[in-house]
Amino acid sequence: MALTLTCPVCGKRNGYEFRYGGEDKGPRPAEAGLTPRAWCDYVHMNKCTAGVQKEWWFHRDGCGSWFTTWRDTTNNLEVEQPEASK
Amino acid sequence: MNRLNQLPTLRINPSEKLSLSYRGKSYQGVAGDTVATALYANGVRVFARSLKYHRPRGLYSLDGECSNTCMDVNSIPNIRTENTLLKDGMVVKEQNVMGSADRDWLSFIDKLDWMMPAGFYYKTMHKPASMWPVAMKQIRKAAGLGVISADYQMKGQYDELFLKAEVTVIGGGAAGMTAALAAAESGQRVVLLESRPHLGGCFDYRVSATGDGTPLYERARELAEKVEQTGNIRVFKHTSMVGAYNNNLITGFQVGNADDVFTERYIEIRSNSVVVATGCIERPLIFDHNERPGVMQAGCAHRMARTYGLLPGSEAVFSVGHDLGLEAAVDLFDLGLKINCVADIREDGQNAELMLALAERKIPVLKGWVASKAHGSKKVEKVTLSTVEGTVKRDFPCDLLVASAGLTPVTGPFILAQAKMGYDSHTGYFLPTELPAKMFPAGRITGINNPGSIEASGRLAGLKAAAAAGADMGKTVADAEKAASTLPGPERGCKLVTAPVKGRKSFICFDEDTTIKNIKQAIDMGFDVPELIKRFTSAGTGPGQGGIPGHNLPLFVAKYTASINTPVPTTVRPPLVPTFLATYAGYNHHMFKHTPLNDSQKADGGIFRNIGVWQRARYFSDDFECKEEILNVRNNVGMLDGSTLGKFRIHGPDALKAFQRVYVSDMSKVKEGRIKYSAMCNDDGCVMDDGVVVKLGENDYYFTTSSGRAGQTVEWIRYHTRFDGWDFHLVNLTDAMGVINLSGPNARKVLAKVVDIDLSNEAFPFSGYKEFFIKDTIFVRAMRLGFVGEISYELHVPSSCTQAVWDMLKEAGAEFGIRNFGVEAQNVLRMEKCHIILGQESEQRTNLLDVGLGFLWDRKKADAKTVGAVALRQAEKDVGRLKLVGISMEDDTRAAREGALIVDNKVRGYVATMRKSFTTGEAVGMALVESQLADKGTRLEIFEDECNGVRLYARVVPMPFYDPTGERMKN
Amino acid sequence: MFWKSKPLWGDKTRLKSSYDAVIIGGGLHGLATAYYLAKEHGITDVAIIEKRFIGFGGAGRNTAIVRANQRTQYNVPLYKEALDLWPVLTKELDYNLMFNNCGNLNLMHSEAAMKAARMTIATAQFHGVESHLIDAKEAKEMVPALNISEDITFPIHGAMYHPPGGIVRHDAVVWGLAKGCAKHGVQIHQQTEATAIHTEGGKITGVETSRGRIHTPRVLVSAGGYSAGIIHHMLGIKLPISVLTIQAMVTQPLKPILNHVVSSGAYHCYANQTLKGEIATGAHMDQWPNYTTQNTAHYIKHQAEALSDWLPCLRGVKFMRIWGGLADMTPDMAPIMDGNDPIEGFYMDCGWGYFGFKSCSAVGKYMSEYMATGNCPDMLKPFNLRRYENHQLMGETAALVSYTPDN
Amino acid sequence: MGEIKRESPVRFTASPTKSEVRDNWTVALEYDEEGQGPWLVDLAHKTRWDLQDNKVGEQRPGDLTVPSAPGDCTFANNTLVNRMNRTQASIYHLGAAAPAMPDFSGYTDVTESTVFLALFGPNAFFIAEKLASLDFLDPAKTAPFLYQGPFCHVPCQIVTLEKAADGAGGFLLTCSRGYGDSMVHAILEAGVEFGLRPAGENCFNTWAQGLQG
Repeated sequence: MALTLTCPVCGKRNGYEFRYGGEDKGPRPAEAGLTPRAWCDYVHMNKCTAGVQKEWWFHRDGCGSWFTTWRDTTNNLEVEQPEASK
Repeated sequence: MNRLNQLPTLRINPSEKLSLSYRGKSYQGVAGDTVATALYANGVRVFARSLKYHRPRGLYSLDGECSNTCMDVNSIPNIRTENTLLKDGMVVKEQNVMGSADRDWLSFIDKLDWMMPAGFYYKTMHKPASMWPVAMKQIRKAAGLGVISADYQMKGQYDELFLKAEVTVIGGGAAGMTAALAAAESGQRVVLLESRPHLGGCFDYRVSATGDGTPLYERARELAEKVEQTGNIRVFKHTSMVGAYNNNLITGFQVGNADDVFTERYIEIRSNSVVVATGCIERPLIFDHNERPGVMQAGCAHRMARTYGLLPGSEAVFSVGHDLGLEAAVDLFDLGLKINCVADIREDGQNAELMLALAERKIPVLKGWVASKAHGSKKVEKVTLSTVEGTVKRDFPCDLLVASAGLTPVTGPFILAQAKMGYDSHTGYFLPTELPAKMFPAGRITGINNPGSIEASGRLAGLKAAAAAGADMGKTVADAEKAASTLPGPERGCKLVTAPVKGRKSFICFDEDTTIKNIKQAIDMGFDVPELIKRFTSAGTGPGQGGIPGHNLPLFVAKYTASINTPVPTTVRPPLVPTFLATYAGYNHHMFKHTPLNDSQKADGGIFRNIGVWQRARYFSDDFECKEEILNVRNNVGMLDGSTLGKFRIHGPDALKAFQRVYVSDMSKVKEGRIKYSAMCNDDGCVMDDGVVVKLGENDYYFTTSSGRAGQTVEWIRYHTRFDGWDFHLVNLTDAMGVINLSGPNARKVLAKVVDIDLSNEAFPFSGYKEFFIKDTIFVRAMRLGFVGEISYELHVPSSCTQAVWDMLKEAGAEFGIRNFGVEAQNVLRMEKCHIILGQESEQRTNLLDVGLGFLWDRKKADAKTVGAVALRQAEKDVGRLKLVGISMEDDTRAAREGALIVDNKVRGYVATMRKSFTTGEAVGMALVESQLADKGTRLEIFEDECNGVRLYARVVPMPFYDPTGERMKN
Repeated sequence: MFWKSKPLWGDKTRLKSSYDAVIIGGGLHGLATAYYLAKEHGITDVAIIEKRFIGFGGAGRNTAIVRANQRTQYNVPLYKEALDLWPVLTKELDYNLMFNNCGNLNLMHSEAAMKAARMTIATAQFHGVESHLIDAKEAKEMVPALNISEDITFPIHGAMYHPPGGIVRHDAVVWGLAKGCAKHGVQIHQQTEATAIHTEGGKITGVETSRGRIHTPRVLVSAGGYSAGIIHHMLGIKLPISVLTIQAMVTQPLKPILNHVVSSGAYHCYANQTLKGEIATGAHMDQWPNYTTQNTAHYIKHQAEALSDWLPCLRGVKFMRIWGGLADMTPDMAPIMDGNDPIEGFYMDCGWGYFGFKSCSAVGKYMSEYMATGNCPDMLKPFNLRRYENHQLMGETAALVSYTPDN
Repeated sequence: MGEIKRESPVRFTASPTKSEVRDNWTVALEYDEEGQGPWLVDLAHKTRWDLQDNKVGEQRPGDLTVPSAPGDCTFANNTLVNRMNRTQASIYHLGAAAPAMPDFSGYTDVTESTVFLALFGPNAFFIAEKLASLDFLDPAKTAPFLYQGPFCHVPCQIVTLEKAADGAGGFLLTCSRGYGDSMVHAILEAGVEFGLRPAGENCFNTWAQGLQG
């Protein structure tokens, strides 16, 4: 595969310039009342989607931005944001 | 052997003689020869012996689809001599023989094939169990083809190239060239790759004519000239395409000419669209002894004569299934080859002109006939032809059997690009059922063979590719489409799978000696998918990969299983052409960082280590225990190059908020003129980093990180604040400032000679921070720290001036005996103070509290959602966690080795760091132990590697081991 | 011909409407568990549901390396047992698994790595597993092709030498276990896809497949890299797993040159010579989750660069084939084996990363016991799923975890 | 302050035939046999600033505007302003002396942070394509423009100042200072076949002046 990612600042680039930052799980939960299970769910657990997922990337060798993108994990291609998630 | 020296199609220069040595004898070839054609010209017919049965193997295809002509060239094994250009002075040896290729003592194995049905290894040799290791040794010796010596050093220059283009065209035949020319009309950048040393493809050696009467070879040369003269086409000849990946990334490698600076070079091309014009190879004809020397494919025989001037035999029989075979027969006859018979598998559908030409030459043609057996032990002497049903047979004498079942499109680029492949019943090819994005086929790969059609399809593909790459092509695409549609389309392919044979000696894969019979056995055992059969029989896994069996295997499986299914193609994997590691490695640049003090540290005898991205001085003498370095810091004064330390500025209205998120301490308490030590945890509460923070102004800080974390600091802070939209900015100053650590009881005296600020303990106390200039020029950030446990100044100075400051300090310290100390000495010094190094005394199972840094954690800032705080709170009361403790050996003369285990009947922890301390005389260190064993005074049992059951003992002791009150570093 | 070719793992059978146990995934772990369920626990009414063909996934794509020199006390005994089982299984299955007990050398490239190796070696020795620290010269004597000079990216300081390890022919294990399964009555259903797992009142009731519904009280998901996705998709249980592609490649076949498995963490690279003579090498993983099993241009080049450094004679050898497989990585580089929580009758065996092959025999033994008795054997207890929320990561890797599997 | 010598992270084996001391730097003005290009010039002594602010577009470094789109550059009066992202720009002072840094907290002097090289002349981009897969000759781009990306595996800022389809033109490159030795070695090695040579500041000035009209 050759992963190509579209950095919002630098445009389309070789995927190896980037670092993967995990499935998008939303903002950090508040600390108050956070159970170990809920904490673990946020920190460690993944959906492992076989298909399109929203995920974080960091342009390590480039502009240093964190951004999200939609990618199909079955072919490693970036895709448009799916209608269902809009 | 006399060459046909006057042919206009030649790609050799008969007047430029080159020599090569083979089996101790010197032979002559000419410029343009491949190693194999030169040997062939000198009468060599058996080039190698096969892997398993040691059958003699000869020249078969000229394009390297099998290992038949793999030889050792200049001590490099497995060189495909049939498409490796001859260079003067080459030394060639045959492989996998005992004796010689001609007389191989191991050829008797060929008779033992009945003992070796498919998968026989799995069913035998393990009974009794003691037999297997013995058998395995023999198998290993017998397996493998070439030899590489353990001390072999590859010669030559290996280069690399990363190209960008709008359109890449793979294949420099007529279709590829017209595609490149068409795409180039748009003005876009076009890259054209051709695996042979010259452009021309299947036109290059053919004298038959195009529609306007131009011989094909002339047409090819015309096109080549146009291509070479087009400024926006970059042509790479002798360049094999080896990989195709998502987003049209294409990889390949080029073999250098005599005047190139590189021996080979790796090429990576990123382009918007790709034209695949790779043409066809021939589908091997399967019959008994179908790989005897003297059996060769039609294109091979034809090119031997036309390209290399070598008539490949004297008396020939043809058994072919396509018109190119008939064309070759006609042309080779005209060049002087006697042809006893041409058997055409097809009952009908032959090109009428070619049939007429054969008749004119009185060459007997048998339609619906096929070769069923080649006779002769080392060379073909006779061939049995039969009807395709096997009902009638006739023998013909010959020393050349041109055998070819049909054509096989070279679809590797499509398969690698993840195209779904399907069986096309008209052509009999496996073709993409859906094309990968912006990838276009051109030429014979689509099943066409008419020269006009080939060019038209090339032009169409080139225009489409340019349009897909963003060029406005107007209606040229539509016009080209129309033009192509009026020309002859894909031709019906020959469907014969095998000659009418049982298949015991009919080889479907030459490299692995896999026969038709083996395939039947595998299917009978339940391996009914081509991919599984490959694994079980090894077919297609040899040096030629799928080149020989790739097309035939699925056809045969479908036929044998009488499958409801149509044939299922096998996969192809990169590299499409075996590629040297040296070539893939290319430059292999080693990129390391040097500190501003690198040269002087080297000059001072520093022994360097690669630590992360940096090269650092670890020792300054052969004494790797660093006694002198350590004692000099304890008793006098030393200097360490700490430039690798991470250094950052953070500023902006929300800088403090960001700090509160990532640091465990309450960073609002950082005061100007003082340094604050703190740590960053991950969400599990593990310490990821520690360092100091200095406040420069409101929401403006300078902070340090450990050397190993500097590269990730910006990423880390931005990651953990990515949802917050905070306004803060980070500047990485790691490389901007050199760091000199001046430590030891005399440090203050030394520094006083160089700077003119008040260094008294009152004016510049421990944990103090000062900014000043040296000689009004060099700006210094100075911190009083105590990592090594003595009076210590950490001077951050602009990188360009670091050496100057270092030299001043060195000069100033000369009277005290100042000397360097390295990373290892620092490691011991700080261990005596129990200052931890992350990763050394901490690991995945330990959190901030476990390693004794809990005092840094401020619990009262829940709103900050500090990274790690939740985990720390939740795990705080858990028992059984690993805790960091100080330990002292009962026997001070015997420090436990680092990594030794703390045990009872189970593993309870391990020794993280330990030294016999030169300072205290004790054997002390730090260990991670389960919390039940962490109380002071607990006796620990230590299990060392290689201890043979002898345990060592230590006790948990208070930390630190040296100067517990910290007077020395605070004075 | 001295034997007749007949189907190795039985004739094709119809899928029944009910089984005592259903195993999703016809890889090594599924086959081994089914084999032991039938052989040791008398549960023979077992169906293995395989979407493609047996050994399609990691079972047919792995390194083939076996060893028992892991870092923690939880792992070493498990892998030791697995290692001891190869000769036993060869005999039991009457199928040559081709265990090449050539020993493993794990190269160390820094003082810090040498220390880390000592801890691993002490752990091995404490558990009766042979493993030794050797210096660079000794390593060079064992592997003459090794470059122990200083002028490479990661100069070699020494190695962890582990004599009991080696290589096992991975395909043979698949086919041998399939043969053993069939012998004991287990049904292997290839080209059959599990599409749903049914539960009722917190208990497993059945599995929906592309060939119909199956009633069963027990389901094991042992689908290698596909497990985590299946478990989330079918049962809504999230796991601390990232599915990455790991690649391997072979060179053209050579006469014997490497007599050990040699690996290097710093270079992300191992190399060993197969019985056919190819140098098999690999190890790199791209850090983004995907199910493609595609290989990359980046990696084959990286591998050539790495080997050019530490096995420089291979520069004169050609790469012939590269492929990829899936590795389901957990944050602590240790697997998850759990059952009956939160669904009774549901078992999972996943998160093996790139250790699934070397462990399969022992795991089959213990997972089958778990499934047969409903009680977790002591050997498997540390591998429960709850360890992550209990802040008890296993520490099979020393590295610190951040937001990606390898930090 | 004669005795304080500032050191560049870049060392060429050739010695300059003409040099001058400027702000404690020894600036090489000319080398022997600089040839017909391509050339590699060490610009470590040229002042660079980092500018970050939420409203970075409102700043006027060296009296120039900060371009609005990331990747765009303004080049005039020997000053180059490169827009990096929404909040950040880099400023290179290519003249003999730099102005004082404005009294605004968004600026940081990063002269000491980086290696600063100019590679220009005939075939400059044929050297670049041996070291990086960035598309310097992208027909859609007009010089000057900024790339932030890897060059010889090292993250760099690269400003293309001039380009032509035949590979001629040139660019400025900055990367972490520590990579100086490795980077120069890699570039010179890649440039051998094109006759790449170290050159002095004069050679650079001639080129840079020509670009500013």
